[in-house]
Amino acid sequence: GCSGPGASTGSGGASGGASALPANCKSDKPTLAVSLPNTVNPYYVAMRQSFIDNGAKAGFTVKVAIANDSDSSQLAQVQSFIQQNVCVVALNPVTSGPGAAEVNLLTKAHIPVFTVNIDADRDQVKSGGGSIVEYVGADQKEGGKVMADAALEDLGSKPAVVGIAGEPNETVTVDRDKAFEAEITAKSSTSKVVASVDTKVDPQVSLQVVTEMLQGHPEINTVFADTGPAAVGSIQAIKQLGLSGKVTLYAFCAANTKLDSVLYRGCAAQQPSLYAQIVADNAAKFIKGETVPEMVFQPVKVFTEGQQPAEDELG
Amino acid sequence: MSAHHTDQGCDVNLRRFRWPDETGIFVVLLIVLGVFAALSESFRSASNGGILLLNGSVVGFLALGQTFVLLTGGIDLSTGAMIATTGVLAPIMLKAGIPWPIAALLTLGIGAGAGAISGIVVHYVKVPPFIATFAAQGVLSSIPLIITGANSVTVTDQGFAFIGQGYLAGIPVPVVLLILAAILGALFLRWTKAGVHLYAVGGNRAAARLAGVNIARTTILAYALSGMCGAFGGLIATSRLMVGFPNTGLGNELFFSIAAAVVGGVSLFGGIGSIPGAMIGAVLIATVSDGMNVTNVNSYWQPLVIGVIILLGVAIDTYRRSRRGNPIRLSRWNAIRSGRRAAVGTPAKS
Amino acid sequence: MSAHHTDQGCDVNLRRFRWPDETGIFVVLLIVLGVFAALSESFRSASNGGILLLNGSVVGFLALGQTFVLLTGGIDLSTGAMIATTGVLAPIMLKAGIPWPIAALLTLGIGAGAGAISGIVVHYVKVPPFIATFAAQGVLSSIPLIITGANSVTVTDQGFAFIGQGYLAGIPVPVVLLILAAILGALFLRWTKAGVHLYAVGGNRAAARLAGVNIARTTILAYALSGMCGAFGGLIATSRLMVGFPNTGLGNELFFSIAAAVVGGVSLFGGIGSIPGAMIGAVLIATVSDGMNVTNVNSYWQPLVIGVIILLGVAIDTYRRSRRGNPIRLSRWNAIRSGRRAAVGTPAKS
Amino acid sequence: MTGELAARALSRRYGNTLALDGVDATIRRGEVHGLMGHNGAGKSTLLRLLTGADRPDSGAITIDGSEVRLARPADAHAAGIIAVYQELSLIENLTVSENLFLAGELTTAGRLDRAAMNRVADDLLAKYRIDATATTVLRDLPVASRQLIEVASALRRNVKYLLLDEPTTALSPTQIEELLQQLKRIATEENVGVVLVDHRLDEVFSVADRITALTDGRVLLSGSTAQVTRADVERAIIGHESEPTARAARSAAPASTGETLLSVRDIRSARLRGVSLEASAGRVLGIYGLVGSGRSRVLRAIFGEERLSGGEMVLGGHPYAPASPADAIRSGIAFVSEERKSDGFIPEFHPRENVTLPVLDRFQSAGILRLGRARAAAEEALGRVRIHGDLQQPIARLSGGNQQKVLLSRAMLQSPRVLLLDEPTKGIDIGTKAEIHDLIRELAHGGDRAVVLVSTEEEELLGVADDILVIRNGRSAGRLHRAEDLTVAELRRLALESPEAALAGV
Ligand SMILES: Nc1ncnc2c1ncn2[C@@H]1O[C@H](COP(=O)(O)OP(=O)(O)OP(=O)(O)O)[C@@H](O)[C@H]1O
Ligand SMILES: Nc1ncnc2c1ncn2[C@@H]1O[C@H](COP(=O)(O)OP(=O)(O)OP(=O)(O)O)[C@@H](O)[C@H]1O
Ligand SMILES: [Mg+2]
Ligand SMILES: [Mg+2]
Repeated sequence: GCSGPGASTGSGGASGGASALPANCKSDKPTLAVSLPNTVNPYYVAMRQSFIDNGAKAGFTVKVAIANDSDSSQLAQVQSFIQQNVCVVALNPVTSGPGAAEVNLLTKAHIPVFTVNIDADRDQVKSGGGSIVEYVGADQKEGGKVMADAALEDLGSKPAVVGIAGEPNETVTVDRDKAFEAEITAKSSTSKVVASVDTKVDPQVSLQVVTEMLQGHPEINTVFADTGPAAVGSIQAIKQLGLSGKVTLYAFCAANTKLDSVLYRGCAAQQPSLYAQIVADNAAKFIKGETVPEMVFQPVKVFTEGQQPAEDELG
Repeated sequence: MSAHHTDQGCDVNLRRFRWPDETGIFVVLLIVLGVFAALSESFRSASNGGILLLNGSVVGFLALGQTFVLLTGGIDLSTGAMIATTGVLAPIMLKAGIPWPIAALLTLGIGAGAGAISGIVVHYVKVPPFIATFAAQGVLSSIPLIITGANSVTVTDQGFAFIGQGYLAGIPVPVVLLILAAILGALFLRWTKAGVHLYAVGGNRAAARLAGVNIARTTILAYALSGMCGAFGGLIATSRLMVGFPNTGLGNELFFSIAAAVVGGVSLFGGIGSIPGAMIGAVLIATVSDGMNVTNVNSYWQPLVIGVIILLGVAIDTYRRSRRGNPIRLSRWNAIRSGRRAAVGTPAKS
Repeated sequence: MSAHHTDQGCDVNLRRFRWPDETGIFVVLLIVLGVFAALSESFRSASNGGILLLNGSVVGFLALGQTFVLLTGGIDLSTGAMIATTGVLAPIMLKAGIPWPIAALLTLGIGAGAGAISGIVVHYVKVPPFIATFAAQGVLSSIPLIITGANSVTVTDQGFAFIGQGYLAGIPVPVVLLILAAILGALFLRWTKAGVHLYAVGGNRAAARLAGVNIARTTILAYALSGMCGAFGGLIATSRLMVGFPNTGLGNELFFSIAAAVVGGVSLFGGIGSIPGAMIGAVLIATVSDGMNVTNVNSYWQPLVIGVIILLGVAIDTYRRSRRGNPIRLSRWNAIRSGRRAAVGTPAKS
Repeated sequence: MTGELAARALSRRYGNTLALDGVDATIRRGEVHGLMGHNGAGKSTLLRLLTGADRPDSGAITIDGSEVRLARPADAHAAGIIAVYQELSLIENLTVSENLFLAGELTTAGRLDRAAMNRVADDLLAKYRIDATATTVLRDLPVASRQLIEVASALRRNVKYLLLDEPTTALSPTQIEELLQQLKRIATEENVGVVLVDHRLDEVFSVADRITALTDGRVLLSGSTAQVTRADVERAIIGHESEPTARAARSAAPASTGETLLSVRDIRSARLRGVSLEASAGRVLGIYGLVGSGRSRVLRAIFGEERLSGGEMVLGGHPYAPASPADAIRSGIAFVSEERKSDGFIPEFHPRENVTLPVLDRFQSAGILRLGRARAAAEEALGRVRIHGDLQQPIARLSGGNQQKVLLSRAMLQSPRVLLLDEPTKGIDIGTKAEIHDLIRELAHGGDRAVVLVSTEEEELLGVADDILVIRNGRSAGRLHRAEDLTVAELRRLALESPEAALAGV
């Protein structure tokens, strides 16, 4: 299931102190500046489009910068936002550590920041004197957990022998993997994770490394792919090794891919468009002086056999 | 003329049979294979052999193309981006209803054409190859993003799967294609004028020109071949997933392709190297990558392991050459850095 | 002496004043600056100038280090990974309570030491620089992941922020550091024996050796300097974010650093080039990157735009040189590929 | 059937240097045309223009009276004009046969006919008595063989005009004789127009039908050998008639019999099988041997460039075991190598920078170079040899002979205790050659220095050296000969004899 915009799991919240806002916020069409990690992943393509559409609806001039997965370009872009004296920034950090530095810079320049999808490292934000108006994103850990549950349910009494097709260098994906592993070992003492490979969030690389992982570990009966591109590669790897029926895939949802009853049996989707919409709406509220929640954890949307996630429902 | 001393037995032997230059790195490959096989039963399985080669086929094609360019003393940085471009162009053509074999040939043609443009820029505009192909890389990695809006393009024609997923006589089609291409390439280098001219241009451009070699044609040909090899990579990548992704091939592929060639003895300074060598280099890299995943090496350690294995491999190869007692060949690199410019040169003793 | 004809006015002028080699690419830089300034008001702002240089400072340092290595005819692929390693080592040292200036110096020392190891492998093990530094890259990109488990390391000592975020006389500290380092580097190349030896080794290794140049020391020095420059990059990157991230520097940095040097006229074949040239190249690349972001060029188009601008820039520079009627320099690449080996050889006029 | 290739008012400028200034020259088929001139006179430039390797600024090239445009060497090849350039233009990573047939490969049905090419190549190698096989990689061959292979490669082509730029410099006297005969034969029997650039008057006069002398890019003299005398040519090249020969000079300035500076005892390496020698202060020690006998290796061994497997050296009374040339230089040894292009100079460095490279230590204070002082010293050193050409340009742009002069002045600047010279006058014009001979002798006879000289030119060796050591097959007899006691014929006999016989004999 999916809850509507604005559902809040956090408490407190913040309200826009109109006096502290940048001058730009008082113009007719204040600028909402968005910085996204890349636009080669359909996930961010959907998010960008939603920011453009919903931002305009909410009365903003929307400016989107793409960091090409580089922390330093993202920092540069944030600095350029400060220069251009934008009203409010929506930041999807490339990585959360450096994201904190960007938040701190923006706070120093008195520009309110919303983080979306990937949060900035909170400890560093605190120690650096920054503040984040609101975080909007999926509950990553929940995503890993529900997929583990689905896997165990499908296996019945059999233990899950898991291989992870992962991205070990990002905190969000590591959270997913950890939650998956914790759930699966907690619920079934005989289940375990036996291997994990680095997919680099690239379908082609995923295909290669997952085939190799399955070669090395013929005992694997469950693959957990922690991103959409990894899911795409994993599906092909399982199919092409002729392991369809023996190995089942649970994943964060791949684009344009239908689930089935044999191989790709469950996926958890985030809703990038929805997160962008929430941020745009709440940013508009915030600059009008209204209170917005500090944390918005959207539950992941779960898909099973026969379903196909929509264009903007991705891993 | 220079004295031959038959009393120096080893010299006579040396003359009678000389191991080909590729022997050293081939032995290294065997050792690496042996170590992984000892470590993991699954690695020893026949099917893993197929998968290893299959997974290495794209880098293998890039290394093949790169070899032609490196032999002329150039470098092709656009070869990974070529995968991205051709990898989405092919499914777009298929969508337009072009039968897959024709679409595949057209894609290869486009690859060769785009490569030829790099060659033309290198030769006529006289821009260093690094810059010309750096620009080509930029263009070729933008094109698929622009065309597709960063969306993937699904292949609609199931026949196309043959290229990446088919088998011929039990061998995966990409591997068959690569082997064929490598054999053709090696024959081309050895048995055609153009092949010898590639070596000549890389060995000494000025001298080749004075001898009447058509430098323009040779240079353009090398880049066109590399482009075509890149297009093979794009076809295989897309066919394996049956989806074209606009950012495929922009990862380690380029690096690995150059490294494969260099490991196999191809000189970055041109004129030295062979296709069998480059292919052994590519298989070595594929083996290490495959072996690390099969034996579950932690991904954090993987760059280190691959770096160290390749370094050791090349070092062993270098040492073996130095033992052959041919001072000028002491080290290929020395030969290149000094011997090359340095005509007769100094014994590499520094 | 050979006949001089003063009636040929332009030649007399030529002799009186020769534009330095870097002029061409500098003019290209001015044009690019002009175009972006015309396109965007924000680009023109003074503070943008600071930011542009600030953002370019890491690549600038890498290009500086790369220049030393390229001059010897080598290449340093490990320079991006050096950022990753030193970028997490520094905050770890700070965590251990080492005062930041000392931690910074230690980090630079580690960078130089790690670079020196590459140099030692290149020289003594005689492995091609591409392979030696490829291995170094693997090791240096694994180390920070292994140490940190892919987590970032927060800087606890606020004083450390000075390196990346401080200002001196209104100029960002990284820019000041880079300018100082570049000036020192340029002086080093011109006014010290070791500097002259770097060029000599890259120009003709065998001849340099016979002229008494210590090849080992020179080679190792070049890689150590490059390592130290990489460590500067790591310090700056970490200090700007106040967090060391084990993946920093593994993106485009390496490529851009080589491209910057080559754009600025440094030859990949060694012996030719200058630090001012490499720095102009780095600023050009920083300008294009910054300009594209400030003027909001669609990210899909960015690789294409940067590639094309750099290609045009180098092509214009090449053309300008060719007009000087200086046959050996007709094309830098030609000069390198032929003129170099072929000494007086033939004027490259093919 | 005759024909002619002609230059009409050709001019070519390189930067500040006018290399050719309205040159007219006519090459007739069936004749050998000797082209002479001082270093930097423009000989090589003229050849390059005639073969499309470079293009003139003005003037025309005609074949049988009609103008042709030679945009690239391939155009010239098509017109039957083939050249052998001064700087070897073979490709080191290719085999002998690949080089011989480059751009003119034999094919059958599009496929290279390697067997046929190897056959032809082996025949050619046998014909020119080159110790190599068709499949030898060029890199492994000595310079002399390469030189011959290049000539052979030119002759193999369908040639009407054959232009050779100093083809004899690296060759032994017998090889030179054979080559010259070949050229004469080709000209007359195959109706080829041969241009021979050569600094040695004897060689030119022995074969040429016609001689042209260039000075500063202009034709100063041109005519048939019947009309032109040696004195005319000498005057054209050096501005006056040749000075007394080196041999005469030596007898005028007798050498001292100084103490032994360097003594080499039974050194061995991969290709040296026991060489001993003693170089004494105040004397020039010549080393003679056949090509490939190991002369260059002896010099390189002394200079720390050859890994020794046995033997020992003593320098100035102390054991001497250089680990590198840097060591040797520090010990006061200087070396001029025989292949200037490969390991002589740094091509992008200006002559000045090349000259000071080995002695930069001298111009350092507090770790910083005193470039002004270095420059002054370099200019002084370069001033001792007259250099034609632009010193403000990289050395690669000087003519071959002038490059050699730069390297000689570099060795002089080192003011070494022991000076090792390997073919020091390679490619140097007759005027300068005499000066260099004087210089070498002055240097040695000045007192506390020793010179070791390797030269393929017997006259030079006999003229300049005081003592001569003969090396054969990497071995020396250990016995010195007084140069004044020897003749060219005796030298050759010694070189051919076994060392043992030489010991017993003479
Ligand atoms: N590529 C070049 N760039 C600049 N100057 C050049 C170039 N080639 C030749 N020159 C100059 O042209 C002049 C004529 O040189 P050339 O090589 O024709 O002389 P040469 O008569 O062959 O001399 P040598 O006997 O020493 O070989 C010299 O002053 C030389 O420095
Ligand atoms: N195969 C080879 N290996 C190493 N060095 C070589 C080789 N061939 C030639 N050289 C180098 O070229 C130089 C001349 O070659 P060559 O073998 O003729 O030397 P050499 O025996 O000293 O002959 P010469 O007596 O004619 O000088 C040598 O000093 C050596 O440095
Ligand atoms: Mg000449
Ligand atoms: Mg010799």
